[in-house]
This record gives sequence, structure tokens and C-alpha cells, in this order.
Amino acid sequence: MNFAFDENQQLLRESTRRFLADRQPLSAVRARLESASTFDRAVWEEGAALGWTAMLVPTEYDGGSVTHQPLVDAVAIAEELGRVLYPGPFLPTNVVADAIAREGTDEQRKRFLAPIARGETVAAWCLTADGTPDLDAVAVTASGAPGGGLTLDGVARFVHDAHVADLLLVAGRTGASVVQVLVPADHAGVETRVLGGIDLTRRLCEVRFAGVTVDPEAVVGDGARTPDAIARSLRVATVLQAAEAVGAADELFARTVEYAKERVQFGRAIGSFQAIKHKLANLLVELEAARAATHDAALALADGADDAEEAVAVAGSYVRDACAHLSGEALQTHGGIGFTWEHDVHLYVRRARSEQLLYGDPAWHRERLCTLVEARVPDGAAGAGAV
Amino acid sequence: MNFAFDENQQLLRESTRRFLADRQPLSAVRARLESASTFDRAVWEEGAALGWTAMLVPTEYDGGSVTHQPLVDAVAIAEELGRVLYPGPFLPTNVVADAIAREGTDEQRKRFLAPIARGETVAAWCLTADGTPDLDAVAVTASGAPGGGLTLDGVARFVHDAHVADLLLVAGRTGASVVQVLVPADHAGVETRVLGGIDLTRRLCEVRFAGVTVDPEAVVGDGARTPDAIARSLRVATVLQAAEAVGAADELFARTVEYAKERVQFGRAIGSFQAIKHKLANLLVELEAARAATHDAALALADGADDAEEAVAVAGSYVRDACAHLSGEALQTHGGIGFTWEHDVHLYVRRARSEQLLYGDPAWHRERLCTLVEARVPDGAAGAGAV
Amino acid sequence: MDVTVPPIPPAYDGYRERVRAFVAEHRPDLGWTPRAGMRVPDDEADVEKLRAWVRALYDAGFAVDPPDGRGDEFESRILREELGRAGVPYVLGNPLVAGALRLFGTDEQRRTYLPPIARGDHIWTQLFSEPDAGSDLASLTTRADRDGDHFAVNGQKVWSTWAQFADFGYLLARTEPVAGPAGITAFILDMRTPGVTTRPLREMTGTSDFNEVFLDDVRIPAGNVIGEPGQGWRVATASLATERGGVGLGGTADAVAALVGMARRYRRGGAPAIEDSAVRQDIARFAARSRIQRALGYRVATKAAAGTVDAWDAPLTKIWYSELNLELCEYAMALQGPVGALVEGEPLAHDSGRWQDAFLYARAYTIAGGSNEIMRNLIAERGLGLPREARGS
Amino acid sequence: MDVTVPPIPPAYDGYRERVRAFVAEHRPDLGWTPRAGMRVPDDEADVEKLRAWVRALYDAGFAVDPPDGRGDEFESRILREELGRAGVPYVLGNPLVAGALRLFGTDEQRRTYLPPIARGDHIWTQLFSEPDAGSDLASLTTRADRDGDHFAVNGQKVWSTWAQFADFGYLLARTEPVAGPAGITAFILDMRTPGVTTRPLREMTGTSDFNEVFLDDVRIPAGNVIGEPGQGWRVATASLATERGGVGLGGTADAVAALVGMARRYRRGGAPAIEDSAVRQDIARFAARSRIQRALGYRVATKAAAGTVDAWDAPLTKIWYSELNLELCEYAMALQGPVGALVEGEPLAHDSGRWQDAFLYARAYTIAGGSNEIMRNLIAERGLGLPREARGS
Repeated sequence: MNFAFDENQQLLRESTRRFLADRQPLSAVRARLESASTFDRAVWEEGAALGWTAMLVPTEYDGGSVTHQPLVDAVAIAEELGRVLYPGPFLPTNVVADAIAREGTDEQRKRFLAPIARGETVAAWCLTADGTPDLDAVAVTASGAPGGGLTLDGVARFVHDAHVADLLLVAGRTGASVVQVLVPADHAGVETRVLGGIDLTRRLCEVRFAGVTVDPEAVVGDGARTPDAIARSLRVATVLQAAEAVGAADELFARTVEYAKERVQFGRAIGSFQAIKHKLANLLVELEAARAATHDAALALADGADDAEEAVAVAGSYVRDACAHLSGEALQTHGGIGFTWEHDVHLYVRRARSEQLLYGDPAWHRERLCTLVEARVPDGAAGAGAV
Repeated sequence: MNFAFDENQQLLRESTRRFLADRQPLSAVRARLESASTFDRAVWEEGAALGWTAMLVPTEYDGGSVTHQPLVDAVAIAEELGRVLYPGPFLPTNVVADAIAREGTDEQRKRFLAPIARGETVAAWCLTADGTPDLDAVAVTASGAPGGGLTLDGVARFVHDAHVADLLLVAGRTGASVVQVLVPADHAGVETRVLGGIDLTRRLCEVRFAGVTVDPEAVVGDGARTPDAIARSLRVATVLQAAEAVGAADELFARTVEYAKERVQFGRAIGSFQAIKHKLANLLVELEAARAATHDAALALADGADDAEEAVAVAGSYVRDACAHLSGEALQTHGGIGFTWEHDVHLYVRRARSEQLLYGDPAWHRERLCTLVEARVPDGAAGAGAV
Repeated sequence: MDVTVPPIPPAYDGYRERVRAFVAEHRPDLGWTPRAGMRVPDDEADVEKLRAWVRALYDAGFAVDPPDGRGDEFESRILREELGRAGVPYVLGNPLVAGALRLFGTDEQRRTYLPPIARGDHIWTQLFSEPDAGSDLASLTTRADRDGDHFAVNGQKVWSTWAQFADFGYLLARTEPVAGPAGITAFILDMRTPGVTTRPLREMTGTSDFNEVFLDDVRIPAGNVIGEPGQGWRVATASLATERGGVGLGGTADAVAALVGMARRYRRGGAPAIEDSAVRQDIARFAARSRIQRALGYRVATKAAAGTVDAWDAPLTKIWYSELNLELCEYAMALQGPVGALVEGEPLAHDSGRWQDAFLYARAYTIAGGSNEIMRNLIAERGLGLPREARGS
Repeated sequence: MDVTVPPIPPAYDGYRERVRAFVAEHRPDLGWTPRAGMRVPDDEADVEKLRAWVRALYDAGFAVDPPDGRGDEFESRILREELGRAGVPYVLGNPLVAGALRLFGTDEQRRTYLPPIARGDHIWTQLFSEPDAGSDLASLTTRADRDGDHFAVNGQKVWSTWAQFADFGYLLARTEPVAGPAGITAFILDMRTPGVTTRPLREMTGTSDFNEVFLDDVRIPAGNVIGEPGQGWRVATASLATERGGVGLGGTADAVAALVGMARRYRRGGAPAIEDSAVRQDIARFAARSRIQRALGYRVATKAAAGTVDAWDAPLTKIWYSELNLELCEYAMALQGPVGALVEGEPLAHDSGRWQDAFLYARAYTIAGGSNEIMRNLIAERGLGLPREARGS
């Protein structure tokens, strides 16, 4: 048994951490908070050289992971990105890379995967109009176009990082079913608007499609498999998002413990007050539980375990609630200073609250989890009772 | 505004408290814990002389309240009874008295109310087979008997104190509707069994009816009004039960604070540790909130306020959850000594957990509360939003 | 027991009409959007409009809290209702000092300062917290040294509400070189005195509702002491307790109603969220806490009238309100689903992002005016008589 | 990363059959119903049947934890599964001392005491807590005074598991007249030594799973010290940490499955509770916590193997399990509705009242072996390096 990052993953994590401390500390993101974009493309390309977008791409397309569990490798990176509230499109680009690698035609894999792995192509995923994972909320229609292509019309919202994307994976409705197509972000008729969000370090977008006609070759995968492919992408997104959340929570918690040791009130470090000690102890319990849940889900998904969906639903519900709660308690522990714009704690609070609601909110994941647990329990498991 | 017991209610409360300390301390109940009944009829009759069963009975039938708000008077008594985990049939007897006073014929009022008010007649209320307030669960059938009477067959369970009752108010099903009838507890065909319950200081019973035929005069009230009458009885029961719960919680909390001041560990009273201080502060918040909710409900119901049902639903959900939670935390604060049979704290824990589930569990009251709140909110109250 | 609120007699209909007409005519047109909490306009122009509005109300006899203490109960209720509906502040600055002056001020101080507060002529700020004296307010180090008939004040204050637009400050400073509460004195400070420098703070909300205030050899006349020198801790404690009690008076019933509205609009599991049992249970929990908040308010008002207030009442009320308010905001955002991540300025945000702003501001209630951790200490130590926490050395 | 549990090879089917046959033949027929937790039979006759059962298992080669430390991984798993299904204890007494002997005992002590524990020949109890030394175990006052080649022990112990039937006690007593951990020594005590009086305690469960033990001039040979004199605190801390870690190993997946079953049987809002969204959300919360418990177990096992255990690991695991267990019991009772108020012995009780018993017993986990408040101190002080709590004088 080894329920911890192995040596190569630890090296990956440490190199990512050093790189980010050098090239993308939170202070650098802060300087761009009120700009249209917080994204630094140069940093992204250097990150790609460190493997950020290669893990889920097969080696023949310039990809490659450090272990036989690429998703666990990606989690090791995502935790570090979360730690500095990294503003770039790590999550959506990897989700799209995974979708193309698993579902794409050879031609699509050849054309898109290598540029993604090399950091040249940034990808985003346009799923629904209301940001929920419910396929009924897919609001882009994909109607047949002359020559066998498809014409997209409609809108997708709450799309991570679409404003800096080169390539869009777009879910579209054709009659009763759903297809996914690849569309260049600069295609005529595609219009992207950054949404005004509570998260200041990362952007969510609205993407509108007006008469966007694509070739039949733009369709990803077999129509009948698309709902499963989307479900897979949601699982990957949920795990990477959980890993970012755990990384952010870990950093914020460490800073809060340090603050509690330094801040003196009533002639004592506030960390010597038992109410603060027990608050921090409770937060550590939440943090370690969130980390364990995230690694459990990553491992199950990476190994294709039978109960992977269950593990992901645990991460998708527990981790984000715990990290959002932790961020609020960290703020409370900081007191007035934490309430200021200049202090970083609110950036963590904002990130945690924003992410909590995407890729299925916690209630959505819990409903799914209950269904999965139910399926495992045979009738009559309650024990005897007579009333 | 006067959101507190008035002078007469305070006198009533104090006399009740003194009487109980003298005649029915918890130690006296303890001595009977493992007997078939914990009830002391002599104490009950003396309590009746202090007005325990007179408040909801009109003066012409030997009843009478100390203020113009009889239910608030009854709450003042109930808190004191809860404090010593009084094992007698205060709650069901008052509920039945209220039902007869409001719904009974003149003949019924004459025959039953005075003996109830004087403490000679103990009453219990047989509603459903599963202890829920759901009328679908009424499992006594009331079929027409020769001479216009009714014959009762079936079972009611989770009946407070039926084993010591003289008179039963029984809900029975006639076709699609429900009637309530008064049945002497010693009537042939009535069989009462004490249920083995987690609450050691008060008994719940199963009451079986086999061919129990009563006169038409035994029917209480007009058939069409019966569901409303039952709903009223549930509200009265919920408020009295909340008052008992608050009284018990108040006593347990006070004992816990005293223990925290006395118990020394690590060379200090454990109450000097901030974790214990904050735990007790949180419990005080819960206790005061529970008390406020109970008085709010009692007042609204006593005054016949438009929103009385809402106030009762608040009490029925918040108060019992809070008091059950408080009992567990009080136990935790006591540590090992609280885990022993000899210490009283488990008797409070047991009472709180048992009562939590009767007369509609907290989830039932919350569902009702949501429905009532919804009815008050006009469409469009959410504010503007565009997605 | 009685908490009956008597219905307003029909004879007052004319009064209500007059208030409505007045509001319609004088309601200021601000560049700034009023938000939840004690919030401050962005610029002087809006402040001047608000001053004119409060002055006009006062001069027309529409003072919510008349300085002579008289006033008709029904008129006062109508006025609060109608001004609440107007959605524009009608109290400017931090009125904390009014309680201090009523309890400890000289007759002259009361005459001089109370009417201009009511008329909007004077805006006040409080100068209490310091960078190293937050929860531990009694450790404040701003000095006020006696110099003839004046005091010379030096130090730095923070978390001063409205200070950027304030005419006067309610200042706590140390007049005796001893540690703790004993050497503290309360002052009235004219904010235009040389040596006073105000710097707006920007908070996590993105707005500037608080300030840092630097005091550099600021001279205050000895007559501006509130109460006696050395009595400042008592003065401040009494007025803060009033503020904490006040925190609980903001109703939350409207917020609960808004949750119902949101639950009707947003969906869960393919149907309106209001049909989801889990959402219904949650809404009921909030409805219960909201109604209990009102009942706790009745209780405290009853005890206040009877002079039987317990030491725990004000902190308990503050904890109850501030945690309920925070969780209401969090839940509202969760009910909105992904829309919950959108803020003011974004057209798709729910109700102009008011819940998101209220969420970010909510920590002002759980931290400021004594954090909830300090409130729990007060309940345990002063309310329950448990041993005091030891000071460090 | 890897937590794969390899499937048991078909070649082991024969072993499983042999175990099953053995259990069918030797499973004792007890007068007493085994319950959740470390519970003790009501009378000596059942204890003797259990001793015979454990001995028979051992002699047949079916020892779960063979004293030689060898054993086949798959056989061990099969054995635990089948013995778990048998529903009868196969570990008697409190095995805490085994860890202490392995870490600190002499070779002779290990040879003398470990095999009889495994064979059920020796039942052990722990003699740690005292009436005035609960959370503050290091303040224990039971004295062990050196007298030649013996120690004379005087004092009172409490919360001693299985002591009424124990052959040996794992005793902590003070050999030096200093306060705190320094003067404490760990001993092996033969419970049949004159001066040892055991009195079963009755707990809130109504059962007697713990005891008071009175020690009156009890003579213990000096050779029965575990480790060195004065080293007892280290010995005890090491073995308690093992126990705390162990608390987390009780799985809760079966309990979550039982909740699903109850939600199918009991009704809410006129339909099976499993169709109620609020119940589904609650069940999912428990399922998540249960699965996380397992993952935390993997983590701790990984760290233990790598020698990188943190000071917070054992207390964190104990908090997680004990609170989850308590809340599971509370929720199970709530799901049952009014039936939740019925207990063992009542025919209408759900599943013979096991949830009600488990609820009442659940505080043994949140209080005993170091209360959860003490666990939070350990996390904060030893895990996070926050300042230690001051002792009183």
C-alpha cells in the first residue's frame, strides 16, 4: 500500500512549487487583479515545459506522465497551482486534452494534442448555459449544415478561461442527443465575454455562438458515447478542481497557523488561546480529510476502479464544502486584518466560494453519491424491526 | 411588551419547583427506574391541587388558570416538570383536557373535565400505530355498532403514560375519515403494554383495542372538525413538550456549569479552559434560543395569533434538536463520570432523545414550517436575476 | 406575556401619505448604490446629498429619533417603514457616541452634539481600534498627554467607520501611563483639528467603509472629555454593549422570504429547488432561526425595560445575528448555483449581486465590535461566572 | 499511489471452508448478546466459553495475530472475515499491553505474556485512570513504593475494561514523589495478588463494561516493571497512541448500508424516506465521511510504513471515527422515527435495539482513551506547534 505521492510525483510537485514561487507568486497575480485577464501566457508556456499539460496526453503526441497514473501526476501539479491561486487554464486544458485523447479521431489527436502538450494551445470546455452539469441545460444547438457539417447557435456560460483559449470543446444539442465539437476560439460567430465574478484570480466566461459552421471532422467521438464522455470529463474536472482546492486550503491553513503564532493580543500569541487552538485543530481535520478524499478519488479514477464514480462524488461534495468552510474560518482567525483588501485571505475565500458551485455543486454530487451507495446495498440490509 | 412570565406565572413556577424539590426530586424517580411504572399517584394528586391539570379546563368544571393565557401558565409548570424529568402524565392529560374543553359535548365536559382538573382522572391520547402525526397511520378502525355506537379494533403506539391512564382519547378510522372517541382505560378489550424505551423516567405504551364497543355519546366533536381538532392537540402537545425539554435542558446546563467550576484537571477547574468555556457559551446560546422559541409558540397559540402554527413549527423543530444536542454536549463535558449509570446526566440524554421523535419529528415540523413560510411569500420575491 | 404590536390606526393614513410625498420629492439621487451594512458613499458629492436629505427630513419634522426623546409611537413606526422602503440611508456616520453622551456627557455636550447628529449636520466616526489593539482593545497605546487646558494626542487608529467624511470622532486614548483599562479616557475630537490624517482602507468587499486615522500632536480641549478622565473604558463598554444589542435588531425575515423566491426560480434535480425536500428543510431551519432572532429581541427588550438584562444578552444576540446573517448569505449563493459566483456589475448576477456583497461584508459582523470569540468569552466569564482567561506577560 | 487489496486466490477456498467448518463446530453458545464496542459478558460462564473458543482457535492454528508475528496475509484476511461474521468476540480483555510489551518489554516478559494473550489464557485489563486523573492522566496518585525486590502499591483505579474477569493488569503507578509524568512506572500486575479488589461499574448503557479497582498494599515483584522505573509515561503514551489509531480502523461502511436499508423501510412525508431528498443528502454525507475514514486509514498506514507519522495522525483519526460513529447512531435513531426511542428487549425495537445501545456507548469513544478535547489539544500543540496550555497551581 502506498497512499501518498511517490518519489517522481514528489519531485514534480517540488519543481512546480519552486517554479511558481519564482515566476507566478500570488503577488504577481495580485498586480493584475483588476485587469481584463489575470493570465500570463509566458508563465503558462514555461509551465507546459514542466509537463503541466502533458500528463493526460499520450507520448506519441509529445505528452507523457511521470508515473503510470497520469491523473495522480496532474493532481500533484494542481495542488501547487491551487496554493498560489494560479489563474491559468490548467483545469480546462487538461480536461479537453483528456477528452480528445480518449474520444478523438486519430486526425484530431494528431492535430490538437501536441500543441496542447507543448503549451501552444489553450483549451476551454463549453458545456451548459447555467453552469450545471445537467445535459438538459446544453443551450447550443448543433443543426445540420450543407456538406454534412454542423452549425452552432446558442450560449454556454461559466466556462473557465475561455477568454484566453485557442480551442473550444463545445457541447451542442442535435435533436434529442448531444454532440461535442472542436471549434477554434477565433472562429467567426464566436463571442466570448468575461463574467463579473466573485473570484478575482480566475475568470469565468460566457461564450456565444451565432451561425458557427464546422466540418463533420470537428465532431469528437461517437454520438452514442458522448454522455459518457461528458461524464468522464466532469469526473476529471472534479478531481483536478478538488486538488486545486486542497492546495489552496493547505496554503491558507499554514498561513493562518503562522499568524496565530505571531499575532499577540492580551499579552499572548492568539494561538495560545484554546479556542483558537481547537478551531485550528478542527480545520486540520477538515483539511486532511479533504486531502485524503481527493487522493482517493484521483487514485480510483486513475486506476479505473469500479467505485471511481463514488470516490469522485465524495471529493465533489466533501472537499469543496470543507475548503470553503476552512477559508471562512481562516478569515475569522485573522480578524480585522483578514478583512482588508490588501491581505490575501479574501482571495482564497473568493476562490473557494466560486469553485464550490461549478462542475456540479456539492448537493449534486451528494445526490449522485446516494444513488451509487444505494445500488450497492441489497434489500433487507436494515436489520430486523417490527413496527 | 412583556416577553417573560408575569408575576402570577412566576409564583406558579416557584411553587411548582418547591413542591417538586420536596415531593418528586429526581432521586425519587431514580428509585423506581426499573419498576414497571415510575409514576407516583399521590404526588400527581397533590400536583393537581396546585393546578397542574386545571389550566386548560374552564372554571365551571373546577378548572382555572392564573392568567388569561392558560397555555402559558401550563408552560410555566411544564418547564419545572421537565427540570426533574417528572414521570407523570402532565402532557397527555392536558392535551386531552384541552380537546374535551374545546370539542366535547356539554355532557362530556361535565363528566370528564372536573375529575381531570381535580387529578382524579388521568388521560392519554391514542393517535397512530407508528407514533407519527400522519392520519394515514391511524390504525384503529371504528366501525358502526348496533344502536349507533362504534366498535374499535386495532392498535395505537407511542402513547405517553397510557399504563397509568383512566381515560383514553382514541382516534379511529371510519371509512375515509377519522373520529375521536373517549374510552375508559379499563374497558373490556383494551390492552395496554409498556414499550421498552430509551427514556427510563417516562413510559411510552402500546394500546390494543379488540371489539371495544362504545356509545355514540363517546364521540368527541363533529366529524368534519376532527382533523383540525387533532392538529390543535398536536400543537398543544408540541408546546408542552418543548417547555418540558427547555426545563430539562436548563437544569442539565446549570449542573454542567457547576461541574465545570468544580472539577479540577491539570491543576485548574476545567471551566477555566477556553474550549470548555466556549462550549458552554454555545450551549447557553442554544438554550436561550430554545426558551425564546418555546415562549414565542406558547404566546402565539395562547393568543390565537394568525402565525401560531408557524411559531409551533419553530418550537417543534428547533427546540428538540437543540435540547438533544445540549444533552450530548453536557455529557461530553462531564467526561467519564457522566458515562456512569449512577450519574443523572444519562437520564437527561435519554429523555431528550426519546421526546425528540414524538408528536412529529423535527423534519416533520420543518416541512410544515417551510410550507407556511412559502404561503407568506409572494411570487417574484427573489429579486432580479437573469440566467 | 404580551408582544402584541398594535395596528396603526387609520387616522395615521394622512401622516403616511405626507411621508411618502416627502420621500418622493426629496429622496436623493445618488451615484452610489447603498449596500448591506454600515456602508459609506464613494464621494463627497453623495455625502452632501445625504446630508441635505437628512436635514430636510429633520426640518420637516420627520426625525426618526428626535433629540428631545419625544415622538409619537405610530408616527415613528410609519417613518421607519417608509424610509426603509426608500432604500437610502437616513443615519449618517457611526451614532455610537450618542449613547455615550446620553449616559456620560455633560448637559452642554448633549445640547451641543446630539441635535446636529439627528439633523445630519455632524457626521461622527469612532476612533477605538488600533493595529495592535483589536480584540484586546484595552491594550490601546494612543496617548493623550495633559498640557494645560488641552490634551496632546499621538497614535494610530483603524477600523474607523465614515472617518473620511466625519466631522467629529469619538476617541479613546490613554491619559495615564498604566496598562489596561484604567488609564483610558474618552474624548470628542473635531476631525478638522491639525494633525488628524485620515486614510480610507479598502476592505475585502472592494469598498472603503473603514479608515485608518493618524493622530500627530493633535490638541483637544480638556472640556471635550466624555465623563471623567480614566473613565473611558466604562464609557466605551456601555456604548459598545448598546451597539452589540443593536446588531440583533436587523431583521432577517426578508432574507428568508428571498430564499423562498430563489428556491422557486433556481432548479435542483430537474425541478424548482423549492420542491426539493433538502432545500425545504434548509429554508425551514433559516426561518426558525430568523423567528427566534425576533423572539430573542423581545426577550432582551423586556429585560431592558425591567432592568434585568444579563451580561450574556448582548453578546448572545450578536452571535445569533452575525452567524445567521453569514450563513444566510452563503446559502443564498449556494441556492443560486453557478450564478452565486457572480457579483455586482455583472448583468447576469442575481439581484445585482447583493448577496455576494453581503457575504463578503458579513465578516464585519462576526469580527468587528468584538469578535464572536470575544463574545463567547464574555458569555462564559461574565454571564456564567467561569474563570477569566489569563493575560500573557 | 496504490491501495490495491489483492483478491484472495482461489487456492485459499479450502482454507476458508476449514475455518467455516471450525466456526460452525466451536462457536460458543452464549447467554449474553455481544454489542458494539469493547464489551464484557455478564457472567463467568460466558467468559469461560469464550476462553475455550479462543483457545480452540489458537490450537487449531487459527490465530488472527500469531505471537511469532508470522502468518499468511490471505489466511489472516479470511480468518478476520469469517470470525467477524461469527459475531462472537475473539479478542478477550484489553490487548493494549501487547504493544507496550513489544516495544518496552524484556525478552522474558514477551515470551511469558504474549502467547497466553493470543491463546485467550490470559485476559488483561488496563489500570490507568483514577477518579481525579481522567483527562489529566499524568496527575495520577496511585503510589508504588519500593520495598526490597518488590513494590507496594496503594491507590484506586477506574475505567478498567474487563477487570472483573482479568488475570493481569497493565498498571501505571507513581514510583517517585514528583508531580507529572516523570515519576510514573508501568507494571504487570497479577490480578489475583492479595489487596486487589475489583468492583464493576454500571455505565449509562446499563451494562458493566468497566470497573473500579482498589489497590491496598498490593505487592508487585520488581521484575514486573515494563521498561525502566520512571519510564511509564512513555510506555503508556506509545500504547495509547496505538489504541487511538486503532479506533479509526473500525469500518463504518456497514453502518452506512444499514442507513440505506432503514431509509427504505421507514417513511417520511408519506413515502419511503429513501425517496426524500433531505434524507438522501444526509446519507451521502455519511457515505462520504465513511469513505474518507477509510482513506485516512490508508494514509496513516502508509505513513506508519514509511516512519513518517505526524503527531496529529492518531488524534485526528480518533476524532474522525468517534464523531462519525456518534452521529451515525443519532441519525439512525432519527430515521427510525418513534421506533428510534425503543431499546433492546422491546420486540418492536429496530434490529434488537443495536443502534440505541451503540448510541449510548458512543461516548466511550469520544471520552475514553483521551477525550476529543484532549485530542484537539494534541493536534494543536504537538501537531501544529502552538503554545502549550498552562497548568494550574
